[in-house]
This record gives sequence, structure tokens and C-alpha cells, in this order.
Amino acid sequence: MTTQLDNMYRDLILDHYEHPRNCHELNHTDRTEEGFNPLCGDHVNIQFEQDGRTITDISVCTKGCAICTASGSIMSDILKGLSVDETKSMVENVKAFLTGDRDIDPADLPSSLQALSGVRKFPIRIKCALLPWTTAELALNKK
Amino acid sequence: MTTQLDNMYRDLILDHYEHPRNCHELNHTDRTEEGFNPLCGDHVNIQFEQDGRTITDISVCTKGCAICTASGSIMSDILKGLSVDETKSMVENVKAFLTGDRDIDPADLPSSLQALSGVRKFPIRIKCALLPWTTAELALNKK
Amino acid sequence: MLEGVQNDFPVLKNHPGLAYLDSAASTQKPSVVLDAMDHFYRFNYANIHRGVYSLSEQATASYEAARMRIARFIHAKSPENLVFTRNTTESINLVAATIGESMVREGDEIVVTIMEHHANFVPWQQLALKKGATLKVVGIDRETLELDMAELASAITDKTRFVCCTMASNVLGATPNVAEVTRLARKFGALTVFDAAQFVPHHPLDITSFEPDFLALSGHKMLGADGFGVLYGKSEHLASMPPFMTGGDMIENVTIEKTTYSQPPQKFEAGTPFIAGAISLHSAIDYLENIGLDRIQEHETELARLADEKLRAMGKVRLYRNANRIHNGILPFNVEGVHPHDVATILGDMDICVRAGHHCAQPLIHFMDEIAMIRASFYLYNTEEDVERLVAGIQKTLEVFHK
Amino acid sequence: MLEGVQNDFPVLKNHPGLAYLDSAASTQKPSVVLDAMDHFYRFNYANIHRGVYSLSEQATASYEAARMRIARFIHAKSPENLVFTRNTTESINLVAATIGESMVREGDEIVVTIMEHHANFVPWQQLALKKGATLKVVGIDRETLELDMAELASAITDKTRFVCCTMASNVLGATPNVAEVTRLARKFGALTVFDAAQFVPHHPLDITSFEPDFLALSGHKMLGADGFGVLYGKSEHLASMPPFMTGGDMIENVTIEKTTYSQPPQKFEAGTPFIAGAISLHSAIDYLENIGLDRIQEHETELARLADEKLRAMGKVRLYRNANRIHNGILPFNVEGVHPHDVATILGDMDICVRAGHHCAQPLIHFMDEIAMIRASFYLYNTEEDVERLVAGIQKTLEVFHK
Ligand SMILES: Cc1ncc(COP(=O)(O)O)c(C=O)c1O
Ligand SMILES: Cc1ncc(COP(=O)(O)O)c(C=O)c1O
Repeated sequence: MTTQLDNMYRDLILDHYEHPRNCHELNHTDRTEEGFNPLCGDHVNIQFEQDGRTITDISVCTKGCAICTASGSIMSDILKGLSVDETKSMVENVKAFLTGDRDIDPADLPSSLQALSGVRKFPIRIKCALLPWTTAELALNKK
Repeated sequence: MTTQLDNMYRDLILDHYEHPRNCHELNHTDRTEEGFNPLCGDHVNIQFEQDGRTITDISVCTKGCAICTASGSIMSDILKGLSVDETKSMVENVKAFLTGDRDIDPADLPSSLQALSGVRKFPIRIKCALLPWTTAELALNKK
Repeated sequence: MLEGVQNDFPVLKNHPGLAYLDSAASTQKPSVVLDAMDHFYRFNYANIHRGVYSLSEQATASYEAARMRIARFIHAKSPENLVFTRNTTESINLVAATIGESMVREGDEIVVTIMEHHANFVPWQQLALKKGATLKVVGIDRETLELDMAELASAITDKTRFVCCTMASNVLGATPNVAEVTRLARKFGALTVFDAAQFVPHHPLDITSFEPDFLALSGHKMLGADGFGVLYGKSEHLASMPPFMTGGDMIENVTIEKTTYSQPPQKFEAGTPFIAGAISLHSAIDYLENIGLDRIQEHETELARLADEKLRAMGKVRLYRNANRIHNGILPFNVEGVHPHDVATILGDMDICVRAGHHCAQPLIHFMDEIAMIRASFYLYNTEEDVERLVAGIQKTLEVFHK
Repeated sequence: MLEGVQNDFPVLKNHPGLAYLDSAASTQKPSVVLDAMDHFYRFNYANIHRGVYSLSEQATASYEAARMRIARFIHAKSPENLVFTRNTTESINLVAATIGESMVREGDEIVVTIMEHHANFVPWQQLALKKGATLKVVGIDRETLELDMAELASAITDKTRFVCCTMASNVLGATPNVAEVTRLARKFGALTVFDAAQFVPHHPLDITSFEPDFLALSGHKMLGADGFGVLYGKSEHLASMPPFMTGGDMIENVTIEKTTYSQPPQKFEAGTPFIAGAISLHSAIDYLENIGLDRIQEHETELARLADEKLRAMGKVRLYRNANRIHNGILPFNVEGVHPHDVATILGDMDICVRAGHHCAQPLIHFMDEIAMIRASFYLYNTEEDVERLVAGIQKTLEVFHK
């Protein structure tokens, strides 16, 4: 097995996969969106509870691979408490970070995200890591 | 140019091409059929005048290549005076002779037909030679 | 076991250590097939059917010789029963869009099985939706994982227009009794459409033994080039069906007002076809029959059986198969607590090529209460070493996931 | 004139003395293109899109790289505007069967030109017949043999849904002013469908200069493999169009009740595609642009002009072309008193490959009061010797027929 692979399946990822955070009932749901990845059959359901423009709670429930599940779980920790606008720019940055479309200094991102960096060496799996983020984006762009 | 080609474009063929026989009005038309060859745009119109089961007159008008036109012209000379049944078996034999599907002794065929034998070396042109014959067959099989 | 065939496959020689276990998705090509295509392009290439020069005549002859060879391979009455397409998917869409479109009315029924690949499922589902017809989906026995013949028998009624059935599931390998399927369909005057994509690479096929109305296959799953498939159809259907696509090479006469069409199979082959694809399948069939499909079957079944045994012994692997039968060298499984996609990534990293996902058979995967599965598929060029590699890969997966 | 390109084409090296003058039907392939395909099969072959192992990832990357390359070649906004098909014929049928089917109503009009290849004629004729719409056929100027733009302008009305026009006639070589065609169509909200099959092998194409709604081309007419074609479509159309065929690789989710589809272009690429075909076209475009389409055009035009001059000088040859322009190296003619098919047979016997017949353009041939024509078409690999051979062949024809 290559070190690249080791890098992708780090303990933090596996921990988030085995124990995904924040899949729970919200007091009230302001936005919700479902995402599919036909490639592996990943499915993610995201719900936001807002107070004005601030995200007060989030639920992320994933049925999917380790990468997608961990990515969703990590995301759920990160987004809580951010404003909608902060969330949007965070999603932008994470997308750029994972796809390499734009140079992002990892230091500018929450450290937990760095655990996902290994996926960049597996182009076909990037979609798995992206799915929760793009689904969150869709939810936030809804009128 | 190969001798095979020389063989196909014999003087008899060219003569029938330049001066096709029996394209004329019939007293009365008992059967008629049109044939197309999409390959070269050949078009043949065949009409029979019958007295009972005997073909009393025939008109073959071709717009087509030398091979098709000559074949139709030669056919028109051969079929006149034959019975419908004789015509059908003649058509059968000519088809077998041209396609090589069955062994036919050329001596069993009208000698004018032997001028068409050159076409057998040009498989793609066999259709041209066949068209008048298959069209005649269709006409005769009509109810 | 087959010895030495690996040497016939350049990809395997060029990737020592590769365990290619994804032949059910697409097979590698032997050098005879590649050479046949390459030779065609280097010596005989031309467009077919309308050229009167020798290159074009040769190309046409090769194209039609392929049709004869494939007809002989499946025992079709005549080469004219074979329409050349891009793949199984197009073959089935052609049927649904022509005779399907003209025969199915509101209130009619179309019967498919839960085991179908999307290629033999979605076209019928969409046709039914469009026409207001009912799509009846026949299940499998959860024990044996074989088509539920009793359910099939009761699903077919005098409203049934089409019975669409795979000859070999690309997930389970199961091979329904097609003679029985045909008998049931015929009793009610329904037409049969068989998906033979996963069957023909592994079994001799004699269609005179069950007389399907339509049957589809893909060259790329049986050592031929990608982009070339075949539709077999009974003559009476092909003769009466409207064309699928229109354009060059399929017309008899075009005027401004109207168009008349050529006879089948040309009627269904609009435009310049993949001539080299036909040549590749001709050569692939020669190669396969030369080795012998029976020997291939025996070889791949032995390898799959061995893998099955070893994976079972690991305790953490769930195999989805009837314990008594392995078909077509196909082995579907899952590793406990690990998503199949992660398994496949770890295997892929070790150069073990398997497929993970729904295998274009979502209804079946769903019926089996899974989201995805891993599929290892063995073919003539696989070896016992490939089995060892697969087992080592699963071992590694378990280690990574601390299982 | 281009020197030495003949050496790049194995068919020409393997047939010394061959005069291949049928490139408008299909071109020969340079060895770089054949090597690219062969290398793919020997080193990287696998099915695309769903494999997570390296072979499949490489195959997918090559397939998508071809899409990017072709997009760049025609200046499409995004690779996602390109759908991969079998050929121009399928590309156009796809449009007619999806957006054509959903947009055209009884009483509507579809405008085509008399110069269309059957591929861009019959699908529209049949759609019009099916829908009770009117097919309007715009003629050419009998003097200049160019599209009659005044007639086109008056044919397009607010009932016109589609304007379907070739970018280069495969019989006459004429190249309509597509910017003007588009302008006229757009004025009335009609969509444009351009057949670029004969245009792209010879001219740089920048679609941003006229913004077609749809445009079709075939790889095999521009040094790529047979069996691979492209449809360009504007994003908004591709997004809203229903799929053409359904099955694997084009779905998002399939349940027993319903199916949702992938985004374009995948939505239109059901089943396993001709991956090596995409690779071949990628390589062919590199090769063509490396030589330069301008230089190719100059070369082939010079040869066609020379042939035109020599044939005219023979007195018995009638050339169908605007005396001022030769396009795409295409030369249509007839020999007085000799059926074109007999001419082609005699030429073929001398290894001079030309096409005779209606060239899948019966409406045009009929409009010109002919039954058939001979077409010699020149391309980058032809030489002055080929011209000499053609002239000698016609000389021989005249002798055989005692003219
Ligand atoms: C102008 C034109 N359109 C369409 C076609 C059809 O191309 P294909 O057979 O590759 O579909 C041709 C080729 O014969 C052509 O010349
Ligand atoms: C059973 C079955 N049917 C149909 C298909 C579709 O084949 P293709 O992609 O060649 O159209 C496949 C291959 O994936 C298959 O396994």
C-alpha cells in the first residue's frame, strides 16, 4: 500500500467515519438539501437551523464511504456558529483546496480539514469528499 | 487495365448500352414493375404483355449504368416468346450464373448472356446485372 | 486451468503485478484482436457499401464477414438478423424506440426482472411511463438469488407486450432459464428481449434452442473493441419495424417528399459504422472459440470458487451468492464495516482492479438492501496469483480499518 | 504543397500506386493516430467513469482529455457542450429525436437546404411528417452552385423551429455563409443545426463567430477512427433536452418507479462508449493542427484545381462547380455518355479510388437533373501524381467506351 493511501485513511478520517458527528434532529429546520454521488451511491442529508444569517445548528447524515462520511462529519463541526456568508466562502475555499483549482494555504483552513488533504491524490475520490460541501452550498443558495 | 475489366466491357455489352433494345410502348400491359439499385441510382421499368401464360411482348426501359442497361436489353431479347414458367426458371438460372450460387453450365444459357459473365469478377457490380432479372421476377410473381 | 493465455494480452504483459478483476465491466484485448484492427487500418481501410474500388470492397467484405461470423456464433438463421450498434445499451434502446414505441399502448404491461442492468430496465421503464403502461418487476428468490420463476409466470398476462430479461446478471452472475422465460412469454404472445451482454463472453449460445425475439450483446465484454455491439432480431420484426435513426446508408430512395428504406439490417445502420469494431469482434470470437468457451468457463469458475472460499474463511467478508453455483466468474461481496468504495480504493492502490458501486443495477442492489457492492470478476486471463492478490488486498483493508 | 505527409499514412505506403481520392467519404489514418489507439489498448485499457483503479482512471482521463481537446478545436465554451456519438448521423438524429421531438408541433416549419447530406435531411423530413409540420427545402443558385441566400431568407418565418444547414456540401464543396444563416434563423427564434462533417477536416472552426445551437461532426472524415462522432450543443439546450437513449452511465438514480439523469454530456452517453475513438480524434486533431489546416486547404485546393483544369481540357468531362471556387478539395464531374458507375469501376480497376453515385444527397443530385455523379476528393496526403492517375483513368474510360 502506498503512503498516499495511508495519508487518505488517517485515523482522524476513520474516527469520523466510525463515529460521525452531528447527525441529529434539529429544533427547527430552516434549510435542507440532499446530495447523491452516483459513483459510490453516497447519500447525504443536510439540515440547517438558523438565527437570522447565522447557522445555529446543523445536522449532517451520511450513508456513504469513509471519505464522504468523514468529510460531512468534519464539515458539521466546522460550520456550526458561522454566518451564512462565512459558510459560503468556507465552502468555496474547501472546494478549491480539495480540487487544487486555486492555491489555498492549508494554514487558512480549520486544521481538521487537513486530514482530508490525502484525497487530492485520488482524483476519483475527490467527489466523495466534496459531496457534503456542495450539498451545503446548494442548501444555502436556496431561496 | 486488367483483362477482367476488358472482359466486362465487351463490345456486345457496350452495343446494348448504347442501343438498348425493346424500350417501347406495348399494346396492352399485363404486368409492370420498377426496380431500383440505390448503389448507382439504376432504375429499370419492365412491362409485360401476355397471352395467357405466354409473354407476347416486353418493354424494358433502363436509366442506369452500362452493365444494368445491357443486362436489361439482353434480357428483353431473351424473354420474348417464353412462357411465364420458362421465364421464371430462366431468371433463376441467370441469377445462379451471375452470383455463382449454383454451378450453371453456360452452354445451357442463351449465348448473349455469356457477354455478362465478366461481371462475376466484380462482385459489387453483380447487382447491376441482376436488377432487370429480379425486377422481372417480381413482376411475374405479382398476383 | 488455462495456461499461458496471459501472454496473449499486452495489457497484462505491460503491467506485471496487475490483478485485473473487472472483466465484467470490460475485458482486455488479446493481441490478435488488436492486430486485426490495426491491419485493417494499415492495409484495407475505406468506407463501406458504396465504393467500387478494391479497398472499399475489401472493407465491405470484412464488415459483412463479421456479420456472418457473429451469426454463426449465436446460431442465427441469417446474418441479416444482426444489426450492428454501439453496444448492448443501444441495441435495447433501438428495440424500445421502434417496435416498443409502436406496440405498447396505454394499459399494456411490460415485464422486466429486478436483476436487469439499467440498460434493460430504464428504456422499458421510460417507455411504460410514456405510454401509460405498467412496468412489472419480477423479483429474485432471496435464498437462491435466482430469478423467481413462479413470480414471472404470474406476472405475464395477455396484456404483456414485452418480457425483458437478462441472460446473466452482471451482479450475481445468475443465469435465468431463458427457454422457460420464452415459453411463458410466448403463451401470451409477448415478445422477448434478452440481454446477453454477460452471457456470451462465457457460454456457447444457440438461439435456436429458445428463439428469442430480440437479443443484445456488446463486443467489449468479450475481447472485442469498445464501441461495437449487436442486436439480433427475428426477421419478421426487423422487416416491419420502423427505422431507429435515419440518414445515409439506410435509405433506398430519398425525394423531397418522402424516403423509402433499405432492407434490414441496413435499415437500422444509419451513417458510417465502426467497421474496425466489427472486425475486432470477428477476431475475438475466433480467439474465444479456439480456446473453447467451456474451458474458459471452467477456468474462471475454478478461480472464483477459490476466491470465494478464501474470502469466506476471513470471517469479515459477506459474499452474495448461491452457495451451489458460481456463474460467469462473478463474485459480489462486501467487507463488514467498510464501504465498498473504500475497499476498491485500497485494492486499486495495490493494483487490484475490482468494481464497487451499484453496477448499473440499482433496483437489484436496493432489493438486496445494500447501497453498493464490490464485484470481482474473473476471466480467461486471470490466475491463482490474482486470487492471492485479492485476498491480500482484503486483508490489508481490514488492517487499515482496524477490523 | 505539402511534402512527405504520405509517409505518415500506412495505407499509402502499403499500396504503392494507389490514388486514394475518396477522402470525403472517409479519410485514411496516420500512424500517430493508429499508434495512439493501439497504445491505449496495450497499456491503459479499461472501462471508464466508475472504476477506482488506476487503469480506469487513466482511461477516463484520456476520454475526457479528448473532450477538452475537441472543445478547444472548435472553440466551444466548455467540454460539457460536447456529446460523443457514433457519427454525424447519430448526432443529428439525437437532436431531432429529443429537442426536435419536443419542440416541433403541427403547422410548424423546418427549413433545410437542397444541399444536405441525407443525414441532415431525412431526420428532419421524417420529423416533419410525423408532426404534421412543413419541410421547406431551400435551393441553390444554378449558376454559382451556392446556397440561395435570398430563398433562405424568405423561407424562414416565425413558424420556423429549426434551420438545418450543411457547412460544406459533400457533393459540391460549397460552404454557405453560416453567420448569415444563423442571423436569419435567430431573427425568428429558430434553432440552427449545422452539419460540419465536411467542413472541419479542412477549415479552422471558431463557433463563437456564429454561435450555432447544434453542430455535428464525424471523426473518420478527419483522420480519426470510424465509429466516433461529436455533437456540439448549447448548454441551455443540453440541460433541458430529454435523453436520447437510456441505460448505464447516464443515470443519477434509478428506482423501480422512476429515473433521474446525470448532467450533460453524460446524460446523452448511455452505455460503454468508444473510448479509443475519442483518443483517436484527439490525436488526429493534434496532427492536423500541427500541419495546419490552412496549409492543408491550400494543398488540396491546388490539386483539385489542377485536376479540374486537366479534366476540362479533355472536352468530354462535365465538371459541376462554380468556376471561381473549389472547396474542400472536392471535384464532382461526369464523363459524357458514360454512366458514373462505369467510370468508377474502370478507375477502381486502375487503383484510382473515387466515389460514384448520389453521395447520400439524392435531393441535390435530382435538383441538378442528374442520376449520379463521380466525386474525386483530395486531401493532405494526395499528390500531383494522383492527379495524373485520375486523368489517365478518365482517358482510359473514354477509350473503353469508344468516345
Ligand atoms: C456533409 C456530410 N454530412 C453527413 C455525413 C454523414 O457522416 P457519417 O456517415 O459519419 O454519419 C457525411 C458523410 O458521408 C457528409 O459528407
Ligand atoms: C448485463 C449487462 N447488460 C448491459 C450492459 C451494458 O453494456 P454496454 O455498456 O456495452 O451497453 C452491461 C455492461 O455493463 C451488462 O453487464
